[in-house]
Amino acid sequence: MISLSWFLIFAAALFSLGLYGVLARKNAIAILMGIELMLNAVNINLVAFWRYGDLALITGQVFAVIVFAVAAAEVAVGLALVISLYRRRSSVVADEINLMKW
Amino acid sequence: MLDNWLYIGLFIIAAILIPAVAVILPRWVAPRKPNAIKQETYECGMETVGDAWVQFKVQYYIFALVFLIFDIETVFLFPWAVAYDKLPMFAVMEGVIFIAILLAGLMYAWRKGALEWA
Amino acid sequence: MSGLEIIFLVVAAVTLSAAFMVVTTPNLVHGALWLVLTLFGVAATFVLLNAAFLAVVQVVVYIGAIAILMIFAIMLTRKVMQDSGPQTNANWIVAALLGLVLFVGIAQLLRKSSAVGMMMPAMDGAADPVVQLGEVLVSPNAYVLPFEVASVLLLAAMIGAIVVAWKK
Amino acid sequence: MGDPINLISQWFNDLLLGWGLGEKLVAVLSLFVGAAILVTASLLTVVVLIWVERKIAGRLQDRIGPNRAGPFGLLQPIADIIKIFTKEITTPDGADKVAFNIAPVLAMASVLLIWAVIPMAATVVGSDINVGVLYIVAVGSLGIVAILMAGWSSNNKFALLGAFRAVAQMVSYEVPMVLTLLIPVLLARSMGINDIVQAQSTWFIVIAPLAGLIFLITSMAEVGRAPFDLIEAESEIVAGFHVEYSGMAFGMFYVSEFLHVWTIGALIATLFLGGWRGPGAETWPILGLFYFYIKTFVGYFLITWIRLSLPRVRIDQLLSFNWKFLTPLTLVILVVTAIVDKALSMAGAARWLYVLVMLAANVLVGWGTMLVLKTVEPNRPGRVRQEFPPRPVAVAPEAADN
Repeated sequence: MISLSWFLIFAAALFSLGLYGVLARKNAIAILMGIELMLNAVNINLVAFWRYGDLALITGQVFAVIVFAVAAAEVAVGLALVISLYRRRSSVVADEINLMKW
Repeated sequence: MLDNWLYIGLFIIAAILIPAVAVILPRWVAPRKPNAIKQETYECGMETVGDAWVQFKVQYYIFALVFLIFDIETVFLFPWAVAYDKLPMFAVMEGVIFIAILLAGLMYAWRKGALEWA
Repeated sequence: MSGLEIIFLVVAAVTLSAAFMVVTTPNLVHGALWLVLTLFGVAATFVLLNAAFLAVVQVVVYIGAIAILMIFAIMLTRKVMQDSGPQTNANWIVAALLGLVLFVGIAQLLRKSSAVGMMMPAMDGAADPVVQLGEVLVSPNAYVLPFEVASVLLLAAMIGAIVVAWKK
Repeated sequence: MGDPINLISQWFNDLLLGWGLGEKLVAVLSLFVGAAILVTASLLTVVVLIWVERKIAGRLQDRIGPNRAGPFGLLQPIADIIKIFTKEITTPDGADKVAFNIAPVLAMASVLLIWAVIPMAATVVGSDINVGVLYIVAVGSLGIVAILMAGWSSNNKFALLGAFRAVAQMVSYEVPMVLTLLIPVLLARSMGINDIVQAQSTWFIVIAPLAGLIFLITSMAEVGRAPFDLIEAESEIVAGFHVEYSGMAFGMFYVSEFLHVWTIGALIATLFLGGWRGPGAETWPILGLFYFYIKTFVGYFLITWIRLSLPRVRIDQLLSFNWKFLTPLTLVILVVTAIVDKALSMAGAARWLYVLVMLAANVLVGWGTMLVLKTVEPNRPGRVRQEFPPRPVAVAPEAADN
């Protein structure tokens, strides 16, 4: 049988990779991909805690479902912003997006 | 439960392996005589101008976007439908409100003209 | 080592290497395709955790919709066949270190926690999670509010995204 | 008796056990062999289907169809297979080789995988997972990824454009399709395909005819067959996302399209026509297999018939039809079905009354839709019907001289 720590380590590795992607990538869409990886890692944790905890409590799965919704909303708006930016400034490099910097 | 998924896992392997064999097999059966003209991008005999990247309408993105929102909301309704026997009338109405919100989103996209192609 | 453990290790190895490719590959479309494989691996992990519903939802929503949307956005914003320059910004070393430190830190924390050796409880007597999910999502003394708020959030996201991306 | 499939698998199990293999290994092996046989059988079905389709097409277009190779042209598909196997598979310059070669396999696999959950007889249920309906949708979305891969990796504008069109179409029609799939799930109170078949003491096509119709239309659009074949509109974008493919790599796309149509027939049969159910199917499982194939063929024939009868639609028509007609209609039917079902089961109505009221509700919704459609102004600004003055086809020579 697989013990809980396997899943947690797996999720931690996925989360760290996602974090690296978010911090290191130039392209705004690649950053969004990193965020998706991190959200997936969180979801693995949530479901693993549901599975190893009290099965009568479905909370872990409900949280995961809500995370799906939030991820979808985030991607939809994020990519729309990227497209809109590209149209105005012909660039998707996150460093060059400095309209609100001062 | 996991047995059924084991079958699906094995089915995935079989469903990838057998078509892969069918694609790889002609490597030995079929002739292989590549030449520059044959490997060219096919445009009915015209010389290719520029690269394959063409400017796409943002419309494609809008349709995918509306689909994404609808897809995820529909998926939420599936557990509601499965648990239907155990739900009181109130819970049924919750689902109907959910569908109404969905319909409102569709109406917005419609009125905004986001669903027009031209 | 049982069969289940081997399957888990294979799935985890494939998922993590695909995730590594997602964050390192210079070609963004390749990145998106690797992302698809990663998401599929996470779906397989959900299956191993007996969360069948979440596994299929993962494929439907993430691969079928989110990944497709990302590929669309990539193709709308750049010359797809030509981007293979450096894709990382100046502080990628810091980012890599941070990721590594985070991972090691979590692993250390896990080593001390009591949850490490926990085993899966048997599923036999438990109710079907899909039915449970259906009940609590619309039950007034459980999660009906988050459920409806999520729906409003998605509606708002759609309206916002259309307003931002659409120009007439 | 009456159940040869399980008999054979039992015999195979015993054979492997007799060789001294471990019990678990035998279980895994026989599952794998079962899957491989099902995959191969599905692929071989296509061989027959191509002949059937060409014959049907021939008859519907007042021709004979294939008739040279063998009796009734039966050997024609065999000849085609030999031909396609010995054709060269080219990979164009500038293509992304890995993605280019994986795409056809993935496209084929995404169709084949649906067969993992379809119950074919009372005792041959495939994989009885409790999320079967969503599994079908999930597998379908892998096909979308395959099309995007094929279109992008070809390094050809027409392929990319075709892939984009195909994905926009498939993705749009997936919305009403998933929504209609909710209706059988709601009626059966389960997402398991086998449970849905079990629940159909009355076929769901009687209880929810509109849902069945919408499922038929949307899944035709998913396959991309006429009248929804814009994705490979040969007069506009050469052939769509698979322009650059040749030989067996193209064959995979071709076969997957045929198999997809057949699979949709099977889905219509299982979700709306009662699957393997029929007189005597419980006691004689082999009879169930027979019923299942008959019903599948009905769905298959319908799709082929429509394909051969209707011309291609325009892309704006296609998308308007989906978003402004099918999607709202499906949402309305879903709400009506949900409320009527709850009201009837709370009142404890008898089965015949339940069926009758459901049917009446569907008919009412359909009729209402027709009334609404009639009020829609056909000549909205922007698509004014142009009047052309009648022109003589040929002009007499003396008149032309002036």
